[in-house]
Amino acid sequence: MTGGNVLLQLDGLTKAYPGVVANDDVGFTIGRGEIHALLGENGAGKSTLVKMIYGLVKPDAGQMILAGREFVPDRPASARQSGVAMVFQHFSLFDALTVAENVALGMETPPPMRELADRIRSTSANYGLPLDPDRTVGDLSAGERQRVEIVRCLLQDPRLLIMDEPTSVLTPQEVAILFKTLRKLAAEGTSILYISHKLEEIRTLCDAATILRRGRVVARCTPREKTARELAELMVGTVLTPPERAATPKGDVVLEVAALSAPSPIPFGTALRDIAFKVRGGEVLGIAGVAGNGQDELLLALNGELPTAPDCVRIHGRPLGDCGPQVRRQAGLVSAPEERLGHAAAPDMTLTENALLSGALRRGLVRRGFIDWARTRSFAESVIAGFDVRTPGTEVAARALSGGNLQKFVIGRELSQEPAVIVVNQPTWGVDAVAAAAIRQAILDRAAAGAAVVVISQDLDELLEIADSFAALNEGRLSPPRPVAGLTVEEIGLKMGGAHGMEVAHDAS
Amino acid sequence: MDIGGINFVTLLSTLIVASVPILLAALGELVVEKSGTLNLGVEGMMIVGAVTGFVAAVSTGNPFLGFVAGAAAGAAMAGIFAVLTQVLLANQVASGLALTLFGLGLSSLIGQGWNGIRPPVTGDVPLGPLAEIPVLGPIVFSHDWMVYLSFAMVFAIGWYLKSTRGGLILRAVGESHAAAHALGYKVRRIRVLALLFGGAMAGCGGAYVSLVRVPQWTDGITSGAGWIALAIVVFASWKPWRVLLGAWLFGGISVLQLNLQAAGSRIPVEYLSMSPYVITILVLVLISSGRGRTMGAPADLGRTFHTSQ
Amino acid sequence: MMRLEKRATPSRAWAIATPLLAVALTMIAGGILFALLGKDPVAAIRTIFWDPLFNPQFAAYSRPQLLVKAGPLILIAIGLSLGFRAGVWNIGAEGQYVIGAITGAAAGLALYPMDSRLIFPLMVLAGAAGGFAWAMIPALLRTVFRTNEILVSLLLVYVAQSLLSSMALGALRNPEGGGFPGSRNLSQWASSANPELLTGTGMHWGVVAAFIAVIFAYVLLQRHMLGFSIRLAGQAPRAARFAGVSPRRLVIICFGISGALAGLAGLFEVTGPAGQINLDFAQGYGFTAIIVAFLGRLNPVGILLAGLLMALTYIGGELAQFMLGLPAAAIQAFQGMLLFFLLAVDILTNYRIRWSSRETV
Amino acid sequence: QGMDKVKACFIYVGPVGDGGWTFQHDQARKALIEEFGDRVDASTYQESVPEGADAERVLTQMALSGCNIIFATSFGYMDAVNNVAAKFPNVKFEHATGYRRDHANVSTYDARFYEGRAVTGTIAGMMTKSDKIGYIGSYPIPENIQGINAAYLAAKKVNPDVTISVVWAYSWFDPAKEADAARALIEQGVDVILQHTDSTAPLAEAAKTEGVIGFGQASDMAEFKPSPRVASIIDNWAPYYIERVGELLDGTYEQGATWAGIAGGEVQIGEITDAVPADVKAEAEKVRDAIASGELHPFTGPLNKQDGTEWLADGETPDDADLAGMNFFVEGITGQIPN
Ligand SMILES: Nc1ncnc2c1ncn2[C@@H]1O[C@H](COP(=O)(O)OP(=O)(O)OP(=O)(O)O)[C@@H](O)[C@H]1O
Ligand SMILES: Nc1ncnc2c1ncn2[C@@H]1O[C@H](COP(=O)(O)OP(=O)(O)OP(=O)(O)O)[C@@H](O)[C@H]1O
Ligand SMILES: [Mg+2]
Ligand SMILES: [Mg+2]
Repeated sequence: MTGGNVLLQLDGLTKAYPGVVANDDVGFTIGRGEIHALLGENGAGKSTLVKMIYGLVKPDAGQMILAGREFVPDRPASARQSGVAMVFQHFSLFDALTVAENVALGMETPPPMRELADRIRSTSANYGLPLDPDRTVGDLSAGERQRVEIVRCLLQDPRLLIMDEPTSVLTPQEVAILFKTLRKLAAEGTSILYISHKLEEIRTLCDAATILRRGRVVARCTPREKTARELAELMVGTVLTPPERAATPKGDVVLEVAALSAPSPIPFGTALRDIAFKVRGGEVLGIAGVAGNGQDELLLALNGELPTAPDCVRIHGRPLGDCGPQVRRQAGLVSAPEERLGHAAAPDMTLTENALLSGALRRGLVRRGFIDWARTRSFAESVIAGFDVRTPGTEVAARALSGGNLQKFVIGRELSQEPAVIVVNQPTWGVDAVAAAAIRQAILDRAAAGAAVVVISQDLDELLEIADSFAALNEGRLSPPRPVAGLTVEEIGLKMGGAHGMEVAHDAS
Repeated sequence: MDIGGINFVTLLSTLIVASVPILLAALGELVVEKSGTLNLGVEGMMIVGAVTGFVAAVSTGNPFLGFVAGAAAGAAMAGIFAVLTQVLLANQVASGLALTLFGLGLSSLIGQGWNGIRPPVTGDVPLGPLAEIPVLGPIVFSHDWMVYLSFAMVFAIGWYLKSTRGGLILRAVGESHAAAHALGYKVRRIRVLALLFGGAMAGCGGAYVSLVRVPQWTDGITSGAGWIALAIVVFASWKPWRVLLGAWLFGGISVLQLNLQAAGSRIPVEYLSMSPYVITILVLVLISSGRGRTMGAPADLGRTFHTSQ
Repeated sequence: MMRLEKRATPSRAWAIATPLLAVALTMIAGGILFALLGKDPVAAIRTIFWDPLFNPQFAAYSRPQLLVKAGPLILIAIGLSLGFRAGVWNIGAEGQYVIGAITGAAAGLALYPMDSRLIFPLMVLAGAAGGFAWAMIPALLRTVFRTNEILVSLLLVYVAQSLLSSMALGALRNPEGGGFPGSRNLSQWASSANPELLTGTGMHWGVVAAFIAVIFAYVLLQRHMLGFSIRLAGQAPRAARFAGVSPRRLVIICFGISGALAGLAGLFEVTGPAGQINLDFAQGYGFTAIIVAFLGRLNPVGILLAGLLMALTYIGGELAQFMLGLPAAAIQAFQGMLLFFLLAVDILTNYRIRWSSRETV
Repeated sequence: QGMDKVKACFIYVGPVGDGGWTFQHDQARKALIEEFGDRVDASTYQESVPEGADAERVLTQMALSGCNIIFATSFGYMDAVNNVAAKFPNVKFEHATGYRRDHANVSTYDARFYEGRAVTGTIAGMMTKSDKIGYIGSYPIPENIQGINAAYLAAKKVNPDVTISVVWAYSWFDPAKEADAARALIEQGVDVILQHTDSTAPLAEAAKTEGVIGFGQASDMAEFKPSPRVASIIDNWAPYYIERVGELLDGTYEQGATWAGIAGGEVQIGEITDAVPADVKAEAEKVRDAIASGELHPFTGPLNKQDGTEWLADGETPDDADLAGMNFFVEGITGQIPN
C-alpha cells in the first residue's frame, strides 16, 4: 500500500490495565476505502484498541497518524471532528429517547431537530436502512437499533468507520443488507475497521485482517485467502476439535410448554406470545433468535422468575407455571441466564456464596434455614475442579474471575445438580474456543445422562453442533420445533424473522 | 367567593406564596434526578439556604443579596454531596440523609443570635392597575418577584430539558451513563453541575421561607419542606409543569387546613394537621400504581457511575 | 489526578480501619469547628469522648447512661440495617418508634391500675405490633402499588407525630395530670415499669433486647438463608430473583422486622427512661439510628459499637454544652460530619486509589 | 444556714434565641449575675433539652457538677425533677409551671398569665372593627384555655358583639406554623390577633396587612412597635430568681409554691403604644391596675360554661385548683377544645 493511500497508521500502541496488558506494541495500517478486519479471541484487546482510536482511552505509549497528520484524540468529540465514527460493541443508545435525539447526541453540531429528522429519513433510506426519527429507541428491534447507530455515524460523513461486532445481533438477511451498505461506503472512499468473531463474514467482506492474541499482533493476512478454520487457529494458537456426541435414545417428555404468553418484566422488553414446545429426556432443543426477541423473557418464564398460568409450564407433567424458581429447582430444573455478572452470579459475593445461590436446595446445603458453610465450600470446590475454573480459591469475589471462567463456574454449578431439565441462554457467549468446547461437551454429557435440555443461543453454528431439534424465536413467538438434520443457515435465517421488513429497503437501494 | 366560610380568592393568593419554597426546591431536584442522581438532602440544603439567606439579607439590608447568598449556600451543600457521591462514589441515599442531618445542625449553628430579627421586606412587584383587577388581581398580580421568578423557572427548566442540546445531554446522562460516557460526554461533570444547580434552587427556596414566608430565622424553619419537594418530583413524573401542580396542591392543603380551623371547622385539629402528609401519600400511591415503570423516572437514577480508565 | 481502581475483593483491613479513620478525621474537623466557635478544641474533644467514661465526677453516672442512650439506637439500627442491606429503605423508623410507644402504652393504660405481671409483656407485644403495623403501610404500598417507600415511610413520621400530640393531649392524657399534656407515668406504675435491672448499670429490658437483636442479626446474616437472601438482594437484585428470593416478601420482612424493633424501642423507652407519652417523646432516635446503621457498616457488631459511640457523642455533647458552653447545634453538626467522613473514607474498602499526573476521562 | 457562694444552674426547653419563653428565663439568669456578682455562679445552662429521659440525665449531671440550685423551666420536666431531687437532697430544685413537690427540696413557681390576657383582651375588644378577634393557641391545655377565656371575657365586657376564633398551632414555638395560622385568621376577617405561642411570626404576618394588630408574648417584642404590636405580656422571672437565690445565700430558703401575677411583677404589661387611642389605653390600664390591686378578678361570676351550665355564681371567683385544671370554654365562645 502506498503512502498516499494510507488513511490511518498505528504504531507501537500500548495500553495496560491492572493485571492485564490489553494492547502491547500494536501497529498496522488501514488504506482509504479499505475494509480492514480486526480479529482476536475474547479479551484479546480489540475493543481497547478501537477505543484508543476513538479517543475514549488514552494509550500508554505509541502513536497514530491519520491522513498524514499526527492524530492524538483526547476525547470522542475530537475524534469525530477528525472524521472517525464508531458503532459500539454494546449499544450506546438511550432507550427512553427518540431516534432523532439519539442521533443528535452522537453528532458534534447537530442541525435543528426538524432538519435532522429529514436528514435521518433521507440518509437512512439512501443506504437501505430506513428509520423513523420520531420513534422511541427502546421500542425498536435489535436490528433497527443498530441502524440508528450506523445512521448516526453516516450523518457525519466519516473518513473512518469503526464497527465493533456489529453483526452479533443481526439475522443473516440483515447482515447481507449491512454488507451491501458497507461496500457502498467503501466504494465511496470511507475506510472501515471491522471487528467480528464470525469468520465467514470476515472472509466475504474484508480486504485485509490483523489478528490479535493477548494484546499483541500475531498475524496479518488477507482473509479471502484463508479458511475460517485457519483463521480461528491463528486466533487461538492451537488446533481445534469439535465436541463428540453419542447418539442416545430419547426418553419421555420431561419439559412441556404450552400456550405460554406473558408480558415482559424488563423495561422495553419483548412479550412472549403463545409459545409451545416439548423436550424429551436426552433431547437438546436449540432455540435461535436475534437478541431482544424474547430470549431473556423465555428463560425467566422457564426458570420461574416470570410466573405465568400453572399449565403453561409442566415438568414431568406437573403444572408449575405459577411457581417460583425454588419450586422449579425442587422439580429438577436448573437454568443459566445469559448475563453472568449480576444475574447468574452476584458480583461481590465469593464463589462459595455464589455456589449457595442456586445450589442450596438440590445439594442440601441448608438445614432448617441454617446454612452449612463447610458443605457449600466443598460444593464450590468440586465445581471449580470439575469444570477447570481458573481461580485462586473459593473465597474470591465472582467479579474477580475472567468472563470465561465465571461462565464455566456458573454452568458447572447448574450442571452439577443432577438436573432433569437444563435451560441455558448463550452458554458460550464471550468464552474462548477451548472453554466453549468444554462447556458444550458438558451439556451434551448431561443430556446423555437423561436430562431435557433447552439451549438458547444466537450462535447458529453452536446450535447446529449440539441441538437435536431446532426452533427460532421472533418477536416473542416460537416457530414449531423441527429436527436439526438437514437444516440450512438460510432456512434458519427466515425462521428467525427474515430481515424485519428490510426487504423493502433492500429493493430501494 | 366564600365557600364554607373560606374566601377562595385569598386562599389561592396565599397558596401561591406558600408553595414557592417547595416549588423551587422540587424544580432543582427534578433537574438533579433527570441527570441520574438522587439527592435526598434537599431539606438540609434548604435550611442552610434559609439561614444564610437570612443572615445575608439582614446584614446587607438587601433581600436580593439574601436570595443570592441562600442559593450559594445551597450549592455549597450540594457540592459536599457531589464530592461524596460523584468523586468518592458513596451511597447516594446515605449521603443525602447525612446532608440533611448536617444541614440541620449547621444552620442552627450559623443562626445563633439571629433569632427574632425582622428581615428587610421583599416587596411586591408593582404591577399597578393589574393588581386591582377583581379576583385575578390578588391571585396573580400582587406578589413579590420571587413568585414570578419561580414561575419563570418552571418554563425555563421545561424548555431547557425539552428543547436545548444541554437539556438533551442532561437527560441522556440520566438515562444511561454508560452510553453517554461512550459517546464522550463527561457524565460526572454534568451530574455535578446539575447537583449544584439543584442545591442553588433548594437554597433559594429555603431563603424564601426565612425572608418572605415566615419571615424570620429559627431552627428547623423549613420543617420538612425538602421532603415534600422530593415527593413532589415523583408525583410530577419528572415533569416541570406537574411540579407546579404538585406544589400548589400541597401548599393548598397546608393553607386550607388552617383556614378550616380558623373558620371553626369541626374536623379535629390533629387530622387537619396531618392531612397534607396523608394526602401527599395518597397522591403518590395514585401516581405510582397501575403502570409498569414509574413514568418518566430516569433509568439510571441513583446508580453510581464509575469507569476505570 | 486521583484515579480509582475497583478492588477485585473488598479489603477486609480497610473495612475495619475506615470507621476508625472516620472518627479520627471527625475529631480533627470537629476540633477545628469548635476552635472557630472560640472553644478550646482539645478540651471539647476530651469532654465529649473522655469525660463521660473516665472523669471521676461524672463517669459513675454517665457510663450506665451510655447503655440507656445506646439501647434504642442499636435496637432500631439493627432492624434498619437488614433492610438497608437488602436495598429496602425504611427512613421512617422514627414514626414506627412513636407508634410502638403509643400502642404499647395504650395497651398498658387500658388496664390501669390493675396489678399483674402480665401487663408488661402484653405491652411489649403491643409495642412491637404497633411499630410493625405502621411499617406495613409503606411496605404494602410498595409491594402493591410500587409507591416509593423512602418517601412514604418518611411522610408517615409527620403523621405519627400528629398522632402523638393527639394522644398526649387526648386519649392517653393523664386524667390526674391537671389537664396538662402527657400520659400517666408508666415507669412509676409497677405493672408497666421497665426499671434498671441491675442498679448502676443502666441495663433495662430495652438494652437487653438490643443485645439480643445484635446476636440475632449476626446469626441471621452469617448462618441463615434469610440473611443470605437479604445480602443477595441488596448486592445483586436480579441474582436474588434468580435464586428464588421474592423481592416483595423481602420488602415485607425487612419493614416488618425494622418496624417491630423500632416499636419495641419506643415501648421500652416510654416505660423506662422517658416514662410517659408526651409531646416531646419523639426525640429523633429513629433518624439517628440511620447514622448508627451506616456508621456500623450495616454489620451487627459494628452497629453495637457505633451505637455506643453515638451515645458517647450525645452524653459527652451534653457535658460539653453545660461545662464549656458549646452550643447544641455544634454537636449535631459534629454528628453529621461523622457520617460524611465515614461515607467518604468508605471508598478505601472497595477501591484502590492511584495518583497519576495524566488527565483521565 | 447561709452560703458564701451559690452555683445556680438552668435547664431550658428551647433555644435561648427563641425571643420568648426561654429567652426570658435566660434574661432572669443574667439578672442574677448582675444582682449578686461574684457570690453567684450562674454561668451554667443547657438549652433545647427535650422533656423526658434527656432532661433527667442533664439534671443529674448538673447536680453532679456541683449546682446548688437548679431552675427547670418547663412543665414537662416535672417527673425528671422529682426523680432527680430524690437522689440529691442537698440540691434545691425550682420547677416552673409544675405542681408536684414530692421532696422537700422541690419548689414550684408559675405566673398568672391570664391576668395579662384580661388587659390585652380589653384592648382587643375595643380596637376590633370587624368584631372578630383571633387567638393562636399552642396546645389545648389549662394555661391556654385560661388565656382564651380571660381574653374573651374582657373583650366581651367592652364589646358585646365580639367573637373569638382559635387556631391551635400544636407547638410553643414554630414560626412558620404561627405565621400560617395568623394569615388564616386574617383571611377570616380577624383584625386583632392574640398569641399564646412564642415567636414574632404572627406579628410579622400582621404587619403585612393594614389595620391588623397584635401583642407581644412572653417578651416585649419591641421591634414591632408601635404597630402591629400595640402592647405585650412579658414574663418577668428575675424578681423570683433573685429572691430565691438570695434566700439560699442568707439561709432563709424554704420549699414553696408560688403563683404570682401582675401584682407580684412576674406578669408585666409592656408599653401600650400610641397606635391605641387614649381612651382604650386608659381602660386597659384601669383593668391592669384593678387586677394588681386585687379589686378585679378576670373570672368573676356570674359565668356559665360553654354548654350553658353554671360555673361561677354571681360575684364568685374560682380557686386556684379550679383555675389550674380549667378544661372548658366559657359561654359565648363557639369553637371546640380538641380532644
Ligand atoms: N476498563 C478496563 N479496566 C480494566 N481492564 C480492562 C478494561 N477494559 C478492558 N480491560 C481488559 O483488557 C483486556 C482487553 O479487553 P478488550 O475489551 O479490548 O477485549 P476484546 O478483544 O474487545 O474482547 P471481546 O471479544 O470479548 O470484546 C481484557 O483482559 C479486559 O479485561
Ligand atoms: N473488574 C475486574 N476487577 C478485577 N480484575 C479483573 C476485572 N476484570 C477482569 N479482571 C482480571 O483481568 C483478567 C482478564 O479478564 P477478562 O475478563 O478480560 O478475561 P478474558 O481474557 O476475557 O478471559 P475469558 O476468555 O475467560 O473471558 C482476569 O484474570 C481477571 O482476573
Ligand atoms: Mg470487545
Ligand atoms: Mg472476556
